[in-house]
Amino acid sequence: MASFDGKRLSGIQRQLHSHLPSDPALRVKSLESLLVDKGYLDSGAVDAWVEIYSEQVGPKNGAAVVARAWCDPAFKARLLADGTAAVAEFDFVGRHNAKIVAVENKPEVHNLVVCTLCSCYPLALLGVPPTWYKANEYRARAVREPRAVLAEFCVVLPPGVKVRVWDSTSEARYFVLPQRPDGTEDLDEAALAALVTRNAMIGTALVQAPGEEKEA
Amino acid sequence: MASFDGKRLSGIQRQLHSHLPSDPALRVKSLESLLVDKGYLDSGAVDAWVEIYSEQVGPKNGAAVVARAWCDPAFKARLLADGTAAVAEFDFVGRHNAKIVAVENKPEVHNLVVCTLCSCYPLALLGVPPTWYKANEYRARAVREPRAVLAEFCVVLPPGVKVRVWDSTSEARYFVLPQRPDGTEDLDEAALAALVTRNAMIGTALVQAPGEEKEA
Amino acid sequence: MDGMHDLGGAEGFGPIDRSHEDEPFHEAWEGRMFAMAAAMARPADWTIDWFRYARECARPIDYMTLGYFDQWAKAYETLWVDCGLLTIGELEAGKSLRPAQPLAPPLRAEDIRGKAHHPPNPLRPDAAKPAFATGAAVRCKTSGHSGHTRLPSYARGKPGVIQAYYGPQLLPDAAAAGQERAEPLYSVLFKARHLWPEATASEDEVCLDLWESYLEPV
Amino acid sequence: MDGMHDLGGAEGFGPIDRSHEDEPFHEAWEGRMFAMAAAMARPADWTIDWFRYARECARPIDYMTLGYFDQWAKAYETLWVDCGLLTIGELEAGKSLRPAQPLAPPLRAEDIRGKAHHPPNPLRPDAAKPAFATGAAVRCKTSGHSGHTRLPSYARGKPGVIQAYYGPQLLPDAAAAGQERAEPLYSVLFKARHLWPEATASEDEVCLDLWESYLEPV
Repeated sequence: MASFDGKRLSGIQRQLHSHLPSDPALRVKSLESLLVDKGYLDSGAVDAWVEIYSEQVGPKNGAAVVARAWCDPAFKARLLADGTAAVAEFDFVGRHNAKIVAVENKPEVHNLVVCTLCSCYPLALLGVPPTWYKANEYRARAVREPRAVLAEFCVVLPPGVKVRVWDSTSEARYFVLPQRPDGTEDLDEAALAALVTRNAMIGTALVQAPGEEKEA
Repeated sequence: MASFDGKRLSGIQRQLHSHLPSDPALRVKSLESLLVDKGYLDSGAVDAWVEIYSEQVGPKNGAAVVARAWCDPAFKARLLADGTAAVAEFDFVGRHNAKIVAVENKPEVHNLVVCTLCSCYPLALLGVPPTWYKANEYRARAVREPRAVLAEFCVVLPPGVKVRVWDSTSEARYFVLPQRPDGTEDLDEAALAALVTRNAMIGTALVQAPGEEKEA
Repeated sequence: MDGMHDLGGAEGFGPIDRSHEDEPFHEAWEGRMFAMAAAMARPADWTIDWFRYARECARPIDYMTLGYFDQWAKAYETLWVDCGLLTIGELEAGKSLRPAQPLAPPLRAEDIRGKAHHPPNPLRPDAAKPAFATGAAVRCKTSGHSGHTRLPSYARGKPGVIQAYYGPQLLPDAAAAGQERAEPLYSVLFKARHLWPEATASEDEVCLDLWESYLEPV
Repeated sequence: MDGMHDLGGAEGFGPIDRSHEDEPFHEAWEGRMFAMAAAMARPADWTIDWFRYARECARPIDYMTLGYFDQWAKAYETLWVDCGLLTIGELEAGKSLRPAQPLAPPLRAEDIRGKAHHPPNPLRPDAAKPAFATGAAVRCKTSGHSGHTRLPSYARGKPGVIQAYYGPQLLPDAAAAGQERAEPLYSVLFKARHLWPEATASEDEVCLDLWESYLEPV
């Protein structure tokens, strides 16, 4: 039974600090051995998770959703009305979230996603978050000075564009539906998906047409 | 001219971090050499400050004030009415504070001093603060769970005694006038001063009569 | 909990380090830790909010200095020691020194490959009716509490507007305390100028998902 | 500034380490740094509040991990680089590489031994009249600002009572911004139960010194 007692947790954290090695590689190895030895964990399952999150699940999932929304107005309408159901039309493996919300960039509004309290992120659509998304710097600054953050990602918005920051405080997971760039009228869904970067779906990049200068 | 620009200060701090050695002993030595070389500092003056704060200025100053207040009701009245003027009756060397406030422990109230925002402390009365006074743990906890902090210092207050915490947010410097212990009626001012510890004047100890169990 | 984790709006942080932009894991142990968290058997009373609370209860210095998956490792070690699945002695030894607790069998590779996994669903559609209508003006409560909560300090006492109703969801404050209680959940829109003293001329906005008990009518 | 330094009431901190209880300085360089801060010549626009602000502008990770006098060293290096007394290159070299700025001569040993020193006096007895009487009920402003301030976050929005009037003192917010402005300063008493959500049954109290512009009548 869990204690549900924060002071007890803090006390255990301090005990662990004085008893266990500080090298996380050593500690994680020891933890895995112990969990397997206890019968709480199957190492083959760990291999499988690492494999699918290294190879199968990643930003290409989200890019496929974005490209379809650009090509198929009915799908886009479903996506904006109920992101969870629309994403379920794809057969993504890995961990799904209970609620997915797509937020649409428009000429007058640019969306940016953050989790100030921890690291909530649409795993099934974008894979494992980049280190910077989980870093204290991004978490502290994105809600307070989003334009300074965007400038570091070389995103400078035209005057009159409002920034709307989504702080992921519940189990809803936000991702940005970027604006389709001009000059992509002739591209098919697969070619469009290839333009959509992870950062564009977090909101720290715009989608560039082929041949346009890349984000820094 | 100072910039009075916090973002500029933060930027300089980051530059210093990438350019200077992390060992503070090395860095402080280099800073002293440079300040002397520039003519901004006299090393003999540094020696003199170290000497007086190691030998002359310390809790014995505060203890002398407390003992006098216990022995001389008129002085005690002056001390509580205007701590700055009353302390000026002593010839303390070192750095003086613009305003000194003595807060009196009574049977129904125990006082505790902290500086949550930095490390403000009555230097002329108590000398250099102990490391724990400047530590994040004390600063964070003293205002929120003073009784848990006091318990760590083995101070357990009788029921019905209220704790009053003084957070030193201005240039006023607080120190605690402890209760005179029972059984000290026969002691003179010097003998009483010998009982008064630094922690008793911060509020993390009570004054013990001779022969009583010492604080842990 | 008023802890180090509550970083939204904290000032003094510098440029964002993007030197490890693209690898999902920089070192093999990070991937192992990420995967262990998903694959290990868990006691029936485990919740995601209890895990988050364990991260928040880290030593403040660890929260500020350790790598992300290193913090996960510490949080899971802490949770499993807390409920008696493991002991600190066993963690030191890296092997079992006493009988295991009876748990449901852990996932196998074949349960994972090629499949979608759905963590416990926090949505409770019929659990409650919303007190606030879309468009309603609200204000966040001024105080948090010492347990786990998802009302960030930067929003406390601040006025916003209900922009969407998400239906009832389990309240993290209760879930992290071992209770199952659902409450109406809203998407609430705040003007940046109401959150940040320097943003007086800004048209920017911040949206938070907030449970009904975090809000008061204005 | 909403920075790491604003620690009052932060949760998750453990026992207080008293292993260095009694030495004023544990290592010689700490004493040198303490003394240098007192003895060095300073530009005319230096203030104690500008120094405090420099400490607050440390890298957050430094604020949480470095020793106290190490932080002083960094703050002073930063201040002297900011105003051009020194360069980073000179700090690296440990010697002067360009002409010094004209400052008043620094203190000598004979100025210090056996004497009392009085730092610049922040009291300005005739600068203003108090708006609040002793016993008046007040509430702290809800927001701080991005500069230096001495209104801790834990008191923002909270109700208290004026218990003493200290006369006008220089406002730290202004002093750290290069301005000299005095304001009435009060000792304000807060009930612990109004500050801390878990202290509902407490009779304990917290007193803060607060300037008039930090307060509103209730």
